[in-house]
Amino acid sequence: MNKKSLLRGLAAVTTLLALALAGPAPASDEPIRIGAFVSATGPASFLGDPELKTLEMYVERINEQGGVLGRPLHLVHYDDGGSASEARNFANRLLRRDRVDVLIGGSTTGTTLAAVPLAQRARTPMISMAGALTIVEPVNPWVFKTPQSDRMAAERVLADMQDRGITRIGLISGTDGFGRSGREQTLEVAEQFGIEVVADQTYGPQDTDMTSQLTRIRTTEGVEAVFNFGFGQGPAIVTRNYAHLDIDLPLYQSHGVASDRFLDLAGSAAEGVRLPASALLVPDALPDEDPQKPVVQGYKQAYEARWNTSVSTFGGYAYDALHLAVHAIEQAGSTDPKAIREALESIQGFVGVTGVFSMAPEDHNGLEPESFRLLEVRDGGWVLIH
Amino acid sequence: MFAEFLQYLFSGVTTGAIYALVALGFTLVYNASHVINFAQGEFIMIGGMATLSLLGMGVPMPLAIGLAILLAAVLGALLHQLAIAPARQADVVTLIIITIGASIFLRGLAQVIWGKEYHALPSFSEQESIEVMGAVMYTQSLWILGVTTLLVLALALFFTRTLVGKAILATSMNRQAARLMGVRIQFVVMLAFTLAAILGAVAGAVASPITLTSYDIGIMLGLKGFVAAAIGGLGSGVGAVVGGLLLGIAEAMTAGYISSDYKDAVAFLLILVILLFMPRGLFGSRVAERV
Amino acid sequence: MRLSVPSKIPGLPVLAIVLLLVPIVLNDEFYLDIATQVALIAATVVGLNLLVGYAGQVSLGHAAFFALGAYGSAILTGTYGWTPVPALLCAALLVATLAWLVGRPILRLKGHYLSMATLGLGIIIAIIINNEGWLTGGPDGIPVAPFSVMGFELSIFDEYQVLGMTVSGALAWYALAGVLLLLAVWIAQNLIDSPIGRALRAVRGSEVAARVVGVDTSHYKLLIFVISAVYASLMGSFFAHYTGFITPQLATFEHSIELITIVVLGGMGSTYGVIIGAVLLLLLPQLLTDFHEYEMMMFGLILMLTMIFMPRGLLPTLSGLLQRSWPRRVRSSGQED
Amino acid sequence: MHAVPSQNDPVEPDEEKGRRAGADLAVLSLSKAFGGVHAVEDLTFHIRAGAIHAVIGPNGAGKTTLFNLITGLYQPDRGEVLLDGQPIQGMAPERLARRGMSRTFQNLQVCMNMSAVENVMLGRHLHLKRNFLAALLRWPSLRRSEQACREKARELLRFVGCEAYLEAEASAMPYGALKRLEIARALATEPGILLLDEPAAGLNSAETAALERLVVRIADQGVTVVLVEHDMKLVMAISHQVLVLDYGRKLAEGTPEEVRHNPDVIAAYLGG
Repeated sequence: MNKKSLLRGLAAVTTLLALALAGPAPASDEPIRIGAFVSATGPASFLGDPELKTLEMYVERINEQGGVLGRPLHLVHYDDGGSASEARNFANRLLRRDRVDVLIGGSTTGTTLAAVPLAQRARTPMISMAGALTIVEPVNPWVFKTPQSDRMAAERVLADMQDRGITRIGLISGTDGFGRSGREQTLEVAEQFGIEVVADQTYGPQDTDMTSQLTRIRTTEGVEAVFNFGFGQGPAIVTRNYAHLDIDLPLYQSHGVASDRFLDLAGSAAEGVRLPASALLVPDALPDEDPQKPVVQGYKQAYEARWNTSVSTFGGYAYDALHLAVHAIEQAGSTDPKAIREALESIQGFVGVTGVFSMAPEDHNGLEPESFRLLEVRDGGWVLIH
Repeated sequence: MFAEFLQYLFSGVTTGAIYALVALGFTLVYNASHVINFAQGEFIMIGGMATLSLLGMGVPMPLAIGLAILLAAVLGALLHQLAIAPARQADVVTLIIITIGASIFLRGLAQVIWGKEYHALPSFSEQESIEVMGAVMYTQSLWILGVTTLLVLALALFFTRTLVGKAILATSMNRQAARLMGVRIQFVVMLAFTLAAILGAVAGAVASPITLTSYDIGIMLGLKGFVAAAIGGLGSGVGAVVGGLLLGIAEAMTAGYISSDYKDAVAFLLILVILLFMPRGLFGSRVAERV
Repeated sequence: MRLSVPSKIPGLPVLAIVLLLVPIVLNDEFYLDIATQVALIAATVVGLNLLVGYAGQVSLGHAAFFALGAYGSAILTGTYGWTPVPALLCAALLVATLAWLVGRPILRLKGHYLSMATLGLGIIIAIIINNEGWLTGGPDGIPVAPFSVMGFELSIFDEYQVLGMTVSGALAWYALAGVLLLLAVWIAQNLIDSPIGRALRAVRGSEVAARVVGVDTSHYKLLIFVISAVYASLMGSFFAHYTGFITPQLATFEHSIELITIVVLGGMGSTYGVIIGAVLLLLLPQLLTDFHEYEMMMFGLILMLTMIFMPRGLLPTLSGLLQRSWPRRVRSSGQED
Repeated sequence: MHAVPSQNDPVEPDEEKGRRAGADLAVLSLSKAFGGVHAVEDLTFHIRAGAIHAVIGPNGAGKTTLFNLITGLYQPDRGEVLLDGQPIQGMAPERLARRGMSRTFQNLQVCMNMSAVENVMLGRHLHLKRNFLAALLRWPSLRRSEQACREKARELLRFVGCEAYLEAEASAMPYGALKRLEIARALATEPGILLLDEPAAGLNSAETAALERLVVRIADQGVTVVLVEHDMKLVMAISHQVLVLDYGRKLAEGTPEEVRHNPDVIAAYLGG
């Protein structure tokens, strides 16, 4: 070590000391409080469960690595069970009792929207893990979200159909928030891709058999492909019923099934199914120059080693939410909510699991449609196409 | 056209048979104790989930199902001994709330033990589908129908040919008289809970290859089973089966011919209409109230 | 079963004092927020208790009326630009009409068949709210404007000057909810103490006995069904304005079960009991959060144990313990049928 | 009973007939079957206004079914029931109450969720103002009428010999008192005809004696009393007329003396 660097080091230490002593900044051991409300049980546990697991795991990891700004993270989390009223109450508790610095949640559009006014009122940045466009459009200064919008998923699927020369499709969707919103977006944008939705069927989130709906789609004149917008076990049953009915048309799923669990549940019926998904499902197939490759590989490995279950896209949303928050806090250099908010808004090129985030004052999602990869199931595994 | 109709019918009969099995469980408990056991759905979940986790441990399928049924039977008996029997003097509504508490407890327990993910059981037969006159049917549907038929027959024999069965029947007709005849009511009721739990577990095991299973599958199946039992006329075994099939077929036909958005709503509307014309369900007792 | 609280105890003033004490003891916006919701739900179940606890008619679909009130207010104020008060009255009128129309055929059913029919009705309404997204916002829910009277807006996010004091919006809302609860209790008690209330209680005690002395029981069952639906509708409207965002989850079977559980837990036929039931059931999720994945188990366990050891509900069982010295109650065989 | 005129009686005048002075009841060819079993078959008889009329017969003779048919709880398959000459068969119990018919039950039908006084007050239902708004807002007129009603109910409780239970909850009362409570409730409707279903069942001899006096006093006030009873001593002591049923049919009818010596009756009772 030469003199120059020693001097520079000393200077840095002195500056730091001076800063620490002078400012009213909180003591370095005071934890940074991250509040999360997720739907860990109930009908949306498909989303909330991997989200919570991811948050718990990475808060531990970050703390093992010395925390943020030299302060540990403290995760306070509640389970809203998928209920918007509970979500509102827990968000309120996080903001008023637990006085968290950043709010992460909710898992669904409904639980998110119920909490938005509270976050706005408390002037605390909030990062949602729900899909609907309405969360960030129009932009609320305090609200951000990590998943791509459902519209992007619909566009990705419809674009691929267009490429294949498909013009008439059958749509089947769940009647839960995810499916409903996806259905609306698909119906809205289909025309731009020269595609006509000629059959439009739905199923309840707890239904156990969709052969009736699929039979109806099959008997509709001129259907060339079928698109299922839904999450949870529903799409797996749709896929099984689809193969069972021996429908010989391309089947598309949404990102709502983007998890290896779908392959387990649907089994051989899933062969040939296409869907838009984040890079998470095919980490090893990504080209080496893809900036997401190491992030995605790391997350998948860590998650599966820790929880002994396969990763899902939804856990990825939580990974991104937490890391965006941490990144913003580091950039802001403090836990001042306004500073965090501004840092979040100016994040550029942040590589996450879901995609590469570049926020802007008018874009609180920050993802490009390209963050969705198009995958196909072949031989019981995911294959990246195009 | 006909193939289409047949396809809806197959779909309806399959789900209907599952509802029927659940409804039979409700009927058994109702007969013995006049309680609507809202924890019935959880036994279906336990049947499916326990079979699955035993399979995962390498236990062969028939043994796994057997053990899952045993587990459910024990839990059913415990439910009665620990939760229902101590409160037997309580109002019927109170007992219903106890069973709701029990169902939440069991669901919570399952979630801690087995996690929250959905799972699929393999189909019982190698070949998964067969074609009948232009429509396709799951071979598992045949299993479900077969098992339902067998259980209904077994129950019928049990109630008419065995002493214990007759005791349950007597209790359902007139508690006081049964007690005077030397029937140990509490034992009979416990037996009914155990049998209902067994029925539920069997339903869970045979249905899971089609319905998939998870810790919360019991909510929906339990609700539908209760509805089926009520259309049939609470307390009637035949009614439970007919009610279950009717509900399943109504749902499938509505989804096929009217609107998939409103398939559940139409099914419930049908039930309301049935109840308005037959206030005690299709097969409910018509005996005038004693005053 | 006797009335839980002897009518000699002036329940209303006691309730008023407790309501006054809450903001003094728990001077915190989070607790006030929960207390406001508890008061609104308590008022709802005071109405439901008239039907279930006093008249003995079990409804498993009451959440639907609550949700219809909430959505009626949300849609009339949001989509059609009405002011909140006419909107909630109109919603209540619609709910009353609906309850009257469906109640007539449905209430002829007895026991579990009535439960079944109300459950079906509730589920149908829940499905409609979920599916008709163009009107209701669908499963993702719909925002609701703050409550206002004659241009004066009451928002939890504002502050108000009252007699020179600064009152937070949360406190103002709590006061409104408290007054609503007191009113709900007062009206319910008046009704119970009247010949109408006696006729209702007789429906539960012995419907045949009521009929042979000239009580038109089907008329009274319908009346109380409509009243309890209106209670639910009005409170649903206030709840919607208060929380500012509603989803179809308000109408679900699970929410109906929650309402009926509050009634049974607190004590059927005990107005103050069901208020305690509401406090307990709504606080429980907040109290159990430390159990994390064991939360659901704990909730089920507490519910079961309470009902096993206090089968008549919290308040009746506790006040029963206090009155042990009373003569032993004789259960007659006439109750069994 | 009729000494105290009821205030603001809302009973419609056209249904009021036959209430003041005991009503007379005629039953013509009445039949009712349950699942092929004839509970009451082709039964015809007449009950004179102001009389005490007993219906006796072995268990399962159809006595309670007959009561349920007369009081509108069951719908007859065939036949007519006339109250003061007006057909009333199949009419709902609550409408019959307006015409002055009231009854008690073999299996007690007391509202165990109310107090004794409230049970009797329930019987005053038709004689009270039942204005909905008044009830909701607790108007003073309503409170006054409730107070009067409570007084009346207490008076009736004393009349039937329940003076010890003026403050009691129904659920805390012994069996015998509950039977008298039912009578008080029935009397509260100011009936023209009162049907008592086994009033002495389960009572000890002292209680039965008191009951005997009570029934006579009720009849003395002009109320027609119809009585189903197993206690022959009681029946023979107070009845003006006795109707004997067997397997749903009329076996005999007449004064107690006539019935006592009827060979068919003797055969049925001894053989049965």
